[in-house]
Amino acid sequence: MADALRVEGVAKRFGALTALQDVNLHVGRGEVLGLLGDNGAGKSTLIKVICGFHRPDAGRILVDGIEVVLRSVDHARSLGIDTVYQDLALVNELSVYHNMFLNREHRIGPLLNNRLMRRLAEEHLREMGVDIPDVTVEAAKLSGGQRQAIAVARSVYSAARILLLDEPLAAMGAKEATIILDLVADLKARGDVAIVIIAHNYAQALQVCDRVAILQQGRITFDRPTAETSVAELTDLMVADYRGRRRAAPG
Amino acid sequence: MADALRVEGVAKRFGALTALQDVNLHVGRGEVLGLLGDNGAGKSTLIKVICGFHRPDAGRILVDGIEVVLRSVDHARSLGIDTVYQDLALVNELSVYHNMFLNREHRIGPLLNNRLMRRLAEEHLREMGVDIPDVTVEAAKLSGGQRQAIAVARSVYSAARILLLDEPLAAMGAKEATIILDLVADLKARGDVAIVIIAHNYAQALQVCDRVAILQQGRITFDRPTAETSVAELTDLMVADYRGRRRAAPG
Amino acid sequence: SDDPAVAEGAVGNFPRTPAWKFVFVCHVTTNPFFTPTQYGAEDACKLLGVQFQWTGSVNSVVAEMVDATNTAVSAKADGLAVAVVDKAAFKAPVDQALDAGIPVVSFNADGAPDDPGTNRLAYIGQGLYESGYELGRRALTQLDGGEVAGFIATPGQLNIQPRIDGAQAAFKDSGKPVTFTPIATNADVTQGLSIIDAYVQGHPNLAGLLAVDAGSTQSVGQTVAKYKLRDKGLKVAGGFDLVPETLAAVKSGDLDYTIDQQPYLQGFLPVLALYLHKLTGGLLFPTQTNTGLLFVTKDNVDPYQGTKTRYEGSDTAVKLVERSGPIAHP
Amino acid sequence: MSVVVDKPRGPALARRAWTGFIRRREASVLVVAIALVVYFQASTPLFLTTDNLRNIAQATAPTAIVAVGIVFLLVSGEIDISVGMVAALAPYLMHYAIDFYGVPAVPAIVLALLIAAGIGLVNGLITTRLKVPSFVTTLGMFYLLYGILLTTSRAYPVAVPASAKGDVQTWLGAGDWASLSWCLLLVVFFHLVLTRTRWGLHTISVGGNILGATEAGIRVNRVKVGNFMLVSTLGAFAGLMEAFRINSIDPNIGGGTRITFTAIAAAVIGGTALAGGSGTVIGALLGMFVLAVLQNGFNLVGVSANPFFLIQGLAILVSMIANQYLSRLRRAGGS
Amino acid sequence: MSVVVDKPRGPALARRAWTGFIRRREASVLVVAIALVVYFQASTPLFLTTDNLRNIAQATAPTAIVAVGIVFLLVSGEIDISVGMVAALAPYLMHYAIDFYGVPAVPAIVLALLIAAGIGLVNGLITTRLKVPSFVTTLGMFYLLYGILLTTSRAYPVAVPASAKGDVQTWLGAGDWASLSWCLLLVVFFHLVLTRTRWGLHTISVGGNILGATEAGIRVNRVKVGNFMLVSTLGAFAGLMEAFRINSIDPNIGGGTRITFTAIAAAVIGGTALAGGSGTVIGALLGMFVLAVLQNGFNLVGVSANPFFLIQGLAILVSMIANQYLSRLRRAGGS
Ligand SMILES: Nc1ncnc2c1ncn2[C@@H]1O[C@H](COP(=O)(O)OP(=O)(O)OP(=O)(O)O)[C@@H](O)[C@H]1O
Ligand SMILES: Nc1ncnc2c1ncn2[C@@H]1O[C@H](COP(=O)(O)OP(=O)(O)OP(=O)(O)O)[C@@H](O)[C@H]1O
Ligand SMILES: [Mg+2]
Ligand SMILES: [Mg+2]
Repeated sequence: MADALRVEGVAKRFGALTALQDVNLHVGRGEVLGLLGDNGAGKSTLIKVICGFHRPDAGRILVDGIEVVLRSVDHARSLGIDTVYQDLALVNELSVYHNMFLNREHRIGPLLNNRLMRRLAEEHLREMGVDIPDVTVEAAKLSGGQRQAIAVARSVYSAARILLLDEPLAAMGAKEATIILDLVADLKARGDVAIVIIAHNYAQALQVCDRVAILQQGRITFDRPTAETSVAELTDLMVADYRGRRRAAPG
Repeated sequence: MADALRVEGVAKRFGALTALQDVNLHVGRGEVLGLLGDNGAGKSTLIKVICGFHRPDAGRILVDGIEVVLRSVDHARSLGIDTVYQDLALVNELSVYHNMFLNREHRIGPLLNNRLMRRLAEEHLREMGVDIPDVTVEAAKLSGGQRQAIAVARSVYSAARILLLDEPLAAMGAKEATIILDLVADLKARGDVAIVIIAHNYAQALQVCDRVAILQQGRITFDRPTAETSVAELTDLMVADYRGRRRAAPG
Repeated sequence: SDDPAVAEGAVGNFPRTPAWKFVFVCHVTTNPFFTPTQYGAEDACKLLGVQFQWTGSVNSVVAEMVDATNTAVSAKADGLAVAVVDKAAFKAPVDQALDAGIPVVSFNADGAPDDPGTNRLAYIGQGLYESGYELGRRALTQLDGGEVAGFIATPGQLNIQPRIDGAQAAFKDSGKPVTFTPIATNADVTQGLSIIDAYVQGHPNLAGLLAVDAGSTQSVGQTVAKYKLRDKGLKVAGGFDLVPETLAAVKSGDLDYTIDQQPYLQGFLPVLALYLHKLTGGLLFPTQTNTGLLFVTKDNVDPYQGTKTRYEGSDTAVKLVERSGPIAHP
Repeated sequence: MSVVVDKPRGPALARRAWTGFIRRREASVLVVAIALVVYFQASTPLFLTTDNLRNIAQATAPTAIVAVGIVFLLVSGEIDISVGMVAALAPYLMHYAIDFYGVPAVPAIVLALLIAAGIGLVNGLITTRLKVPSFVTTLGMFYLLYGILLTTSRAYPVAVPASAKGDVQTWLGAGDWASLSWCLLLVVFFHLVLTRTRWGLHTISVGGNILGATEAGIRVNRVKVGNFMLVSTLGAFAGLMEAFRINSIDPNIGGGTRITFTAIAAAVIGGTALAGGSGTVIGALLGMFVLAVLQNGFNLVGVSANPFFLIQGLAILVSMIANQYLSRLRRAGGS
Repeated sequence: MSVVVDKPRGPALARRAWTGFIRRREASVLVVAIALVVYFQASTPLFLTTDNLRNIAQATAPTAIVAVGIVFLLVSGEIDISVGMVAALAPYLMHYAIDFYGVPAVPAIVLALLIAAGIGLVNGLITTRLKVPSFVTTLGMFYLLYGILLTTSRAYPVAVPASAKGDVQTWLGAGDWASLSWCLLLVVFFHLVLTRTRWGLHTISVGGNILGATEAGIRVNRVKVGNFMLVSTLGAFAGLMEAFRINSIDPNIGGGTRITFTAIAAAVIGGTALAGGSGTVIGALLGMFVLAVLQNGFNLVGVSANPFFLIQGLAILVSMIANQYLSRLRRAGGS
């Protein structure tokens, strides 16, 4: 069976800056791929290419073995691709529950089913161990972790078949992070979802990933099953790169 | 000698919601206090009270033993209090180097000394191991970690005597996080700066903190020297609270 | 309006001339009042084989008019007709035009009542202030005292402010116990109607309702009809211009009169004057021309209402307007 | 974190109704509006007569209808300054269709509305596809439509076509309470659209965080274009209603930018942010009501032209300062 | 991440100058402006005569000066629609001071500017302290000033006071190139203020991210109030210059909201965002130049009023679409 998601030779430039170059990647159904890399390595850019936000300058994307040209995020979503963005994509002016179901609203006829969404939002937050007493409050008033929880819930509780999580744990407390990782593990266990997760906390990443890839300066430099690597090796790899550059650079 | 910063009986309400209640805290010069807590516990609110952004509803703040009523962030800064906010406080429309020196601009006469700021920005970023090739680029175009690096550099390289860091490592890569922790350690070694740091990664926190306090539901529930606690104990504490609430709650 | 008709040959009994271009600088270029004025200019131009341009300001911004005048001088226009709504502001531009050999007449407005201000060769039109004065004088034939309201769309705007000042002066000069109150309506006719409506309700003892612009005049007529003010002691109602609703109100007796300033002539005659000046090498000097003022009342409204005509602005078609019977005279 | 929500004490129902009211964003403008009504009624007993209320209704309704569209457009982060010209053009379009092309009245009206929607479409496409800022797009469109209006109408008013007289005219504006009825109908409908449908939610999202909305897969351009079309269509409808009410098709309907400007003011007074992301339709209606009452009230009292503006300016400042004060009270009291 | 910056090939200096130019945000408007000049000069050889250039300069300068202030205010996230009324009031204030109170000319002018600054201060304080949206504040102020102007002046033009004639009048507007010189001086000065001083940086910050700016310790209210004062003062200065130029103190200088509106349009065309956070002073000058050239050029060619608007509307749309197209090219080419 073809991989759920396959990325071949993708490149992306921003003006004079090359953010991605010849990136190849694949994730199968029921598989979790960890994507690691320095700040500015191009991880988020890669995610945004896969989710239809950016158009790649070169390369192709295959979903279930079929090449797709993603015209928009909406188009990608219709193919089952869903994303937690690093910037969370929340609308400050909307309530917590409207944010959680943004562009995936429950409706009765033409009207929003606010009651249902409110109930579900409360349920989801409770499951994630995040305490937001009033889901009708505007997102602007939330704490950093509460905001991230909404963004994560939006995607994790969607029916996505390809889930892209860009640093979903960055602002989460230790407890909340553990719960979210458990949720990811649950999804993985279901066996029909392909997941890409970006994390800077290697311990957390290795805990849930099947494979780990490292993006450096816009290229994939490492791609191995979790079993064949360790936190120590990964840390070393990153630091080695750093030391090497430090030596080479004149400054 | 009086503590550099002392918070006594501080309370803060947002409408019907009580974010902080009778919070007491102190940090000495050359000391690093780790502030931990669940999402929404009130950590950022406390920071914003200390830095003059929010007015407390009750309680007092003492700097070097003298009570101060902070009228504005500007006022707090004039007392040597500087902050890295969780939301970073960057202006997307400004260049990297203007952001890094926002409200602390270098000038020649009435004109900005852009050349100097550019050079210093490049130096600071290099020291932090963060790669932003062009510091004249707008902040809007940066990656999440690059943005955080600017916000951290803005405060860490200031002459602050009381430094408040609200999750300064959340978006940083493993390498960059290590470097920043080293920078904090350097500041601490200088002996004249009092530092409060919020972190969800307990290992990182313990690595640099002298003392650890836990904020739960708006109250300080734990305040102990680092030597008398451990990652395991802290993790347990948080999870115990979680389990306890889970049992009590009807849902 | 700017017909590219070029004088291919001579017209009438005139020699062949270049396709002279005359520029009208108006203070409210898009105001319906000046629609027949533009027809008048157009017709004169067709007649004489010349061209005209209609420009100026939409909202009587003097600086814009001065800019337009200067631009016309730069463009080497062959003649200028300027609505001199500000006696001081146009002095220099007019002098410049004259220095450049461009004849200038004023139309529709000519400085202040006591002082034309500019050195234009002649004035062709009927003063705004004077017409306002007439508006008041006519009202005084129907009342001897009481409250009179005068509605003005945009106070301070120079196309109508002098009219209301003139009306006010007429009441003052009469010495009769009339209290005249100017009331601002709105450039938006629909708002004007609501404003007049409110004012009338708040002032049940009004003896007279006057208006100095087309929109306010039509709204006065409608308000009089709506509240049947004729039965409630209103002695006089009148205003300016000949838009359809206003004529209907005159016909039904809701308005006693409306003033026709014969705007067609204010376009036709300046072209003629400028043409003759050019044609004769300056021998025929434009002469001061009062284009007159006509009260349209219930007695003479029919032809205005019944005929759609270019000469009043209500039609574009070029056609003969028939009339018969004696011409009314005192 | 600890949550101490105030529990309702005393008679629960009244109290809950009160909190429900006080929590609504429109509450403060409503209080200001009521205060003004009380003030003017105290000044002159004529204020609350049927005649005068009808007058206020007629002054409020058309601009409020435009304001409904403006709210959507402002909330979505754009602006349209051409809508006043659409209001002026629409009655002429109807007139041309009826009198020059023999179209019956109702189809002619529908045609005018459709053309207006088309104008909105063009505004929207130029703004979203070609990235011209909407202020500039609609400024250009304003002049373009003005030129079309002037050249085709020769800037002269015409009578309402005979076939549109009678029922059509009465129902669409000339009837005493026709414009108010339409206005209330549209306000209620679009209040629901803004607060209770996907379209409204997406409009808010697009204006609040366009990047985030795009990331969430919302078709931001489609939302914006739709709102441009909405405001143009409502503008045309308001213009038609006004022509029917004043019984004349006049190039000065809308007063150029007057209606747009007033509609924006009404929207902003009602709580819509010029920068986008938040707004309320009912607030805009109340805002327009406040402006109309100020105009009407001082006219009723009989303030003359020159001091009128002085008093109106002061009244606007005072009542808006009161409005902000009230809404700060509300926020402090509410959640 | 990998950085592949294009290296300049060929003659380095010319190339660097080109890239330097192309990177400027004002480049695209400048290209549009030049294209218009070329077009009109091709249409009529009179376009580039000294006389006509002076006309264009005089039509551009006062509004461009207002636009400078508007840029600052828009960038800081606020708007002022009363500035046109300040422009109309300022010459009267001078006139009152000279003719009624015997103040000499220069102090009278300074006094008028100070009062204007005071008006800006009031606008700013009401907006920042009392939290009334600036659109509403300045709408109220607009009417208030209009009322003051009408009641004190009786809505009638007056002559420039004798003591202000002569040198003062020549230097402050009546001289052929006086207004342009002032305009260029102010544009250069305020360009530096916006791009090279703390004030400019803080203005951008306040408009771009007011929460962030507050967190960074910027006194956001002070910045906003300052910019309100700036725009009012510049408005008064523009009004005085216009009065001197047309040699008459006229209640309609500024045309009510016209000058404000045009200044906003110029600013937006020049690249200022209505929503705040970014803008350029030089762009606003170029934007105003484009608008003035369109007005002047079609006038010179001899287009009459009614079709004028049609053509002007089309020209604005076409040139602004070209402008956006060019600036997208620029961005794709630049960094
Ligand atoms: N819209 C854009 N325009 C210009 N440059 C961009 C844009 N988006 C990203 N970049 C640049 O591309 C590079 C890759 O950014 P990206 O956000 O993919 O990094 P990342 O790996 O996600 O980093 P982080 O861990 O800090 O989130 C960075 O140098 C960034 O500055
Ligand atoms: N401006 C505000 N208005 C209303 N409520 C607020 C506001 N700011 C914070 N809160 C609420 O106060 C509580 C504490 O928020 P705070 O940001 O201090 O949490 P935190 O401990 O920093 O959490 P996190 O780890 O998620 O950043 C939260 O419930 C939050 O929703
Ligand atoms: Mg990233
Ligand atoms: Mg926080």
